[in-house]
Amino acid sequence: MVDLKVEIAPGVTLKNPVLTASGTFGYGREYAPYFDISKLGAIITKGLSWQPKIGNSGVRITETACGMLNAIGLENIGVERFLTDELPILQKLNATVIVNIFGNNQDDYANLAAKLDGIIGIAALEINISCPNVKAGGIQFGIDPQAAAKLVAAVRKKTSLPLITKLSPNVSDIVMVAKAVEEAGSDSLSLINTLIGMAIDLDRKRPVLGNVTGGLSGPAIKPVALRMVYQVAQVVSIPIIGIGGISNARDALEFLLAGATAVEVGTANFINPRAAIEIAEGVEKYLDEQGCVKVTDFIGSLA
Amino acid sequence: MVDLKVEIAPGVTLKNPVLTASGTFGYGREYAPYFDISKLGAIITKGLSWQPKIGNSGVRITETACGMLNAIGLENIGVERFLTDELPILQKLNATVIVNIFGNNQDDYANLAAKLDGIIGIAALEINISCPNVKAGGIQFGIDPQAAAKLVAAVRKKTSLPLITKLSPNVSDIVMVAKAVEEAGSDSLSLINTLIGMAIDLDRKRPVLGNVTGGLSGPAIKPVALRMVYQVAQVVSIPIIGIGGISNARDALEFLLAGATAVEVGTANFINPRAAIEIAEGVEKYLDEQGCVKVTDFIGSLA
Amino acid sequence: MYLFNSEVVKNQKLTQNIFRLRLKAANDFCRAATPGKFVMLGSDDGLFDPLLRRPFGICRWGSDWFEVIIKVVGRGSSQLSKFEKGVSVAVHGPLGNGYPNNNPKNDQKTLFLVAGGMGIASIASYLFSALDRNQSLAGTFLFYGAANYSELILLNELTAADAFGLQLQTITDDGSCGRQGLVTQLLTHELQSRPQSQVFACGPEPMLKSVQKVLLEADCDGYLSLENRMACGFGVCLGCVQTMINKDDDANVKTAKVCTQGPVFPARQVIF
Amino acid sequence: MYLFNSEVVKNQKLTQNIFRLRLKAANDFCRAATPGKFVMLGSDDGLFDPLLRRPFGICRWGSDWFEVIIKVVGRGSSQLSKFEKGVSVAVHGPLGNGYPNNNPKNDQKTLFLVAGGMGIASIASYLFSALDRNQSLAGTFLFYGAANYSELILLNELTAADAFGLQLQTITDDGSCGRQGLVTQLLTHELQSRPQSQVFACGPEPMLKSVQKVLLEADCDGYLSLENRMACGFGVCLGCVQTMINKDDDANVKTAKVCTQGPVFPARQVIF
Ligand SMILES: Cc1cc2nc3c(=O)[nH]c(=O)nc-3n(C[C@H](O)[C@H](O)[C@H](O)COP(=O)(O)OP(=O)(O)OC[C@H]3O[C@@H](n4cnc5c(N)ncnc54)[C@H](O)[C@@H]3O)c2cc1C
Ligand SMILES: Cc1cc2nc3c(=O)[nH]c(=O)nc-3n(C[C@H](O)[C@H](O)[C@H](O)COP(=O)(O)OP(=O)(O)OC[C@H]3O[C@@H](n4cnc5c(N)ncnc54)[C@H](O)[C@@H]3O)c2cc1C
Ligand SMILES: Cc1cc2nc3c(=O)[nH]c(=O)nc-3n(C[C@H](O)[C@H](O)[C@H](O)COP(=O)(O)O)c2cc1C
Ligand SMILES: Cc1cc2nc3c(=O)[nH]c(=O)nc-3n(C[C@H](O)[C@H](O)[C@H](O)COP(=O)(O)O)c2cc1C
Ligand code: FES
Ligand code: FES
Repeated sequence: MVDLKVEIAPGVTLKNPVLTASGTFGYGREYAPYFDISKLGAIITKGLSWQPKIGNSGVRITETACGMLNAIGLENIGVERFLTDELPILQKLNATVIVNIFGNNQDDYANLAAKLDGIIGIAALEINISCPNVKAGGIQFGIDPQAAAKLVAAVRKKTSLPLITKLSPNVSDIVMVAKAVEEAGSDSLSLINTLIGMAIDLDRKRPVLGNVTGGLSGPAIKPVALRMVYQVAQVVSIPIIGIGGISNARDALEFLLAGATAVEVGTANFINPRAAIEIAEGVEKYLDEQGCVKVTDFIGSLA
Repeated sequence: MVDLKVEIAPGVTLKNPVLTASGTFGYGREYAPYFDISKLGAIITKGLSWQPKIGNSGVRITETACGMLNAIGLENIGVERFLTDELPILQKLNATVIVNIFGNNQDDYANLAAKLDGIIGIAALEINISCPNVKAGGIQFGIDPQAAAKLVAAVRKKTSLPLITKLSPNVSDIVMVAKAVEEAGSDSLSLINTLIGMAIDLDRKRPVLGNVTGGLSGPAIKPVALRMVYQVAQVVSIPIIGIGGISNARDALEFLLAGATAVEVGTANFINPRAAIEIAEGVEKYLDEQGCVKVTDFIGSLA
Repeated sequence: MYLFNSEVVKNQKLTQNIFRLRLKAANDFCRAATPGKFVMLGSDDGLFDPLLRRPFGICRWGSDWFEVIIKVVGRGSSQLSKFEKGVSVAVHGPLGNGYPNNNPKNDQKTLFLVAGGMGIASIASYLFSALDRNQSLAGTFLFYGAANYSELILLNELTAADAFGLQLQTITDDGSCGRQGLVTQLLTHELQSRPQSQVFACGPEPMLKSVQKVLLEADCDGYLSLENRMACGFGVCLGCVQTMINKDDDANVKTAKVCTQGPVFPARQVIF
Repeated sequence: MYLFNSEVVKNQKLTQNIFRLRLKAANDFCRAATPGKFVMLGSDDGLFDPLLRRPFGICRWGSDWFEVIIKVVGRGSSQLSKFEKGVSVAVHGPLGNGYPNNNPKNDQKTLFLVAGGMGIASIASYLFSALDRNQSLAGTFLFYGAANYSELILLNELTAADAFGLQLQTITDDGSCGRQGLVTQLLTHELQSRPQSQVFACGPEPMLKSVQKVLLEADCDGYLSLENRMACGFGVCLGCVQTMINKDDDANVKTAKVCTQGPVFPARQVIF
């Protein structure tokens, strides 16, 4: 039996390399009827902000070729209610929990990090610096390496929790952002968030989404994600979590080969609520069949 | 009957807004057995360099979810042979011809532009500033607004042919590049070129493509292309030609709504050699049914 | 909630673009079905286009099968509509909260069912469930509107429900069957004489909006079944939310997930 | 070259994962077919996964039909292999240049046909074409290799070609049918006694490579049918190119498009 344990950040060893992507796994408990969520490497919760957010109005999702666009607008219940209503349930379900956070400015992030610091039942923070509606002086944090680094450094000061910085793919050079964030003290990186896209309702002559543009996810983006993971893996020494269109065990294994220490399953959870656990089981089966002893031997072993 | 004429650059009025994308339509004549290529708005030929290029070795194409990756490596017969062997055939076929060019540095581009200047049978030049293997001081021209502008200005000086600059989608802010290129004297813009992606052969544990990474095209990228065309159309005043995953008339019409004056059909030509003409006919039929008098009324009419 | 691969038992073409699919299901699934609940259906071919599963109302069910009625409007419905006997279909359901239990006999209330277009698939699930349990439909009215005669489906079965007491009135945009006009006209008219009735409605958003208006004007309660776009169908994508009146705080609005908190909602709560 | 939507006439399962599809075609198409040519096939469902059409050899044809043999190796072949009678399939072809005309009787030459795995589909097109035109196969040898017995297909028809003079030898990796070993062994052996023969080969690249080596060593001409990945099949994507010896300039190499200049090439020219 292959040893599936991976260390995705110093001191954060997961039982296997399959996690769930923020915003695609609710607060976790919604999946409990379908499988034992404690069997996943970790679950990453819907992006949390300080205050609850009601999200965008109008159409929020639409399907595109082998993908989907979402413009949820980061609807969430806010950190306070998460801690009182949701985290205890996740603990009862024995899930390994990583909390995804975002804010409107650097202070928001820092405050959230401080608030979550030391709370039992949180394994790490994932900082979403790639939300299209969060700007640092007109530029998204996720696009400007300096701004990203400053943000990570500020968050770093406020918490002893391991930090995973989630990168945007909508950049000219993701390697620069990755390096900046690594230097600023991020313990790991997760990539990619969604590509910015748009859909048009021809007959109504208007954008499909209430928000005009939205985030593209699903199998369509896998080649871009795989490329970025591969590129970043060549230059950083912190662990990488690969995300983007992962729909089955073979997809997940490709990301591991490219250099990801773990993966997050996103859109696939919507189509099949059991996708993440089936992927975890499939990865195990494949590596067993290959006679692989430790998944860490397999990671980054692309020729 | 709707008037389909569009002016894609000063003095370049096409009979309809459907063109073919460089690298997906050979040198044009390969399609003559399938339909009368003079019926298209224009055909854009495979990217030409000064010298013939043999392209990449190893696997050059692979399919991805609703898309394909290519790493042809810009194989082409060189400008000389194009002028002697191919252009005369295109003229005999009465095709409106736009020539796509690329080089390894600014001089290459300038020389190509000078060489093609004044040649009868060429309606315009499309400058591909987005090829991944063409760099300006380590940065691709297509990624750095200043470098892009300098290149366009240099080409502008060498030719009186209308210039269409073809933009890369692999940038943080395509609007900045578009504006810079407009100011530098480009007559129009075409977007998008391919997204950079990668595919991995799991069982062989190696990249599928000989070149490791490749350009992602096809329906998968349509939402990204549509978004970029829409964004650029809000800020530039020169015509835009939309490209990316256009597979049927409805796709083409969506790009027109978003603000494109014309569209280029790419990958779809491989699947169905008659795709471009069927799209042109479909656009006409739809606009007729809508009672649209001129396609120019429809362009940019997104609510 | 069950997740399984089912098999098409029968595919019956009802109109040019409306198909009735009967699918196999386990007893447990069928026992969990109630009128107004739905399933997410997708192809089982391993291909990614269409990507997401699509929601369809459970229209009728037996002990080991259920039926959906599919109108072809895009690529997802088109694919499903072509599945013939024996084809495997991925099923997730029964999902959501259906219509409240309503026994007109006990409540002594009139029940008005209002269906517009494909809304009939949802409304019919209430009727079929009654028929299949031999429950009387005395005091139940069905107002069923569609664009034209050829868009009216299930007419044989609905007419046969006469015997159970159902009073059926059809109406079409072009007058090709029943009266000419919109289905809400029928409701408005009958509601005048029976303001204390119960109302279940399903149909396109403009129709539901006007049903809501009629209900509010008559100060009558009622339920609307919404059909917002869904990516997941089980409450995790937040794609299907509908703005609702926040009962906790009247000044404020909240969002509700149509998939898990609905698709059937009290008409008063929905903010269109 | 023809572009049309055809219809599956028959889908015959040959092995666990190999299927023989018969498709309708117009007379013109069938007249344009020759051994070694191929078609690009795709689904006609309007969906984008799989996206590109896939190349398959035209294995046999009549006046209004043709057959392909499809081994399931990925999503494209898997989808096609499931198409039953009546399903519409998009066809583009006949494409490429097949095997050169070879009439062993006139040439007084022996013809060695070498097929590895699915290469038999291409090689068989030569044999079927001869059979269907009542042409003698005297002096024609078929060396047919596969992983094991269950991977050997068309054995009945190939054996029946005995009557036309075909000499069939099979070989398998595991010895489960015919000799144990690689198909090139058979070729090497027979070539020794008949060095002036003609050779046609189709199979996986490693096999073709070793056939080429055998031919070069014996200083014998021959033709290889390549199966490079293809996006378009008609010479416009430059995806399928194979490096070739440049006859104009021996010091240099050139590329050839397998789809339009091949898939059949003189063995001497190919650089693997
Ligand atoms: C709870 C629920 C129950 C439903 N029950 C039925 C039913 O019993 N029978 C039936 O035929 N349909 C039903 N629908 C609608 C059905 O889900 C959509 O028609 C279907 O998802 C469209 O998918 P598509 O791929 O064919 O269309 P797409 O290609 O996705 O879209 C085509 C067009 O359909 C519209 N559309 C997309 N999704 C929806 C949606 N969820 N609701 C309404 N319009 C949509 C789009 O605006 C677009 O104009 C139900 C929807 C919900 C939410
Ligand atoms: C001229 C020509 C004639 C052919 N004739 C036949 C035939 O008669 N019968 C038959 O079964 N197959 C034939 N093939 C091979 C067939 O085209 C491929 O098996 C098919 O395209 C694979 O598609 P897929 O979507 O199933 O696999 P994919 O999912 O695209 O790939 C799965 C695997 O197949 C391999 N593969 C992909 N494309 C090709 C290719 N062109 N050739 C070889 N391997 C490939 C990949 O390396 C990958 O490992 C022919 C190929 C060519 C070029
Ligand atoms: C509906 C939806 C909501 C999302 N919400 C968040 C979020 O709140 N925070 C975040 O960091 N990423 C969010 N994402 C991005 C995903 O976590 C993931 O990065 C992306 O979807 C790519 O992975 P996939 O292709 O597997 O879906 C969301 C994605 C979707 C589809
Ligand atoms: C095989 C292939 C070769 C291409 N070669 C070129 C090229 O030489 N020059 C160029 O500017 N773009 C080239 N492109 C990019 C296309 O012109 C187009 O921008 C891109 O494919 C997106 O459009 P599509 O999705 O419709 O294919 C090529 C694309 C493909 C698929
Ligand atoms: S459809 Fe996903 S939350 Fe309702
Ligand atoms: S397959 Fe496109 S050039 Fe040969």
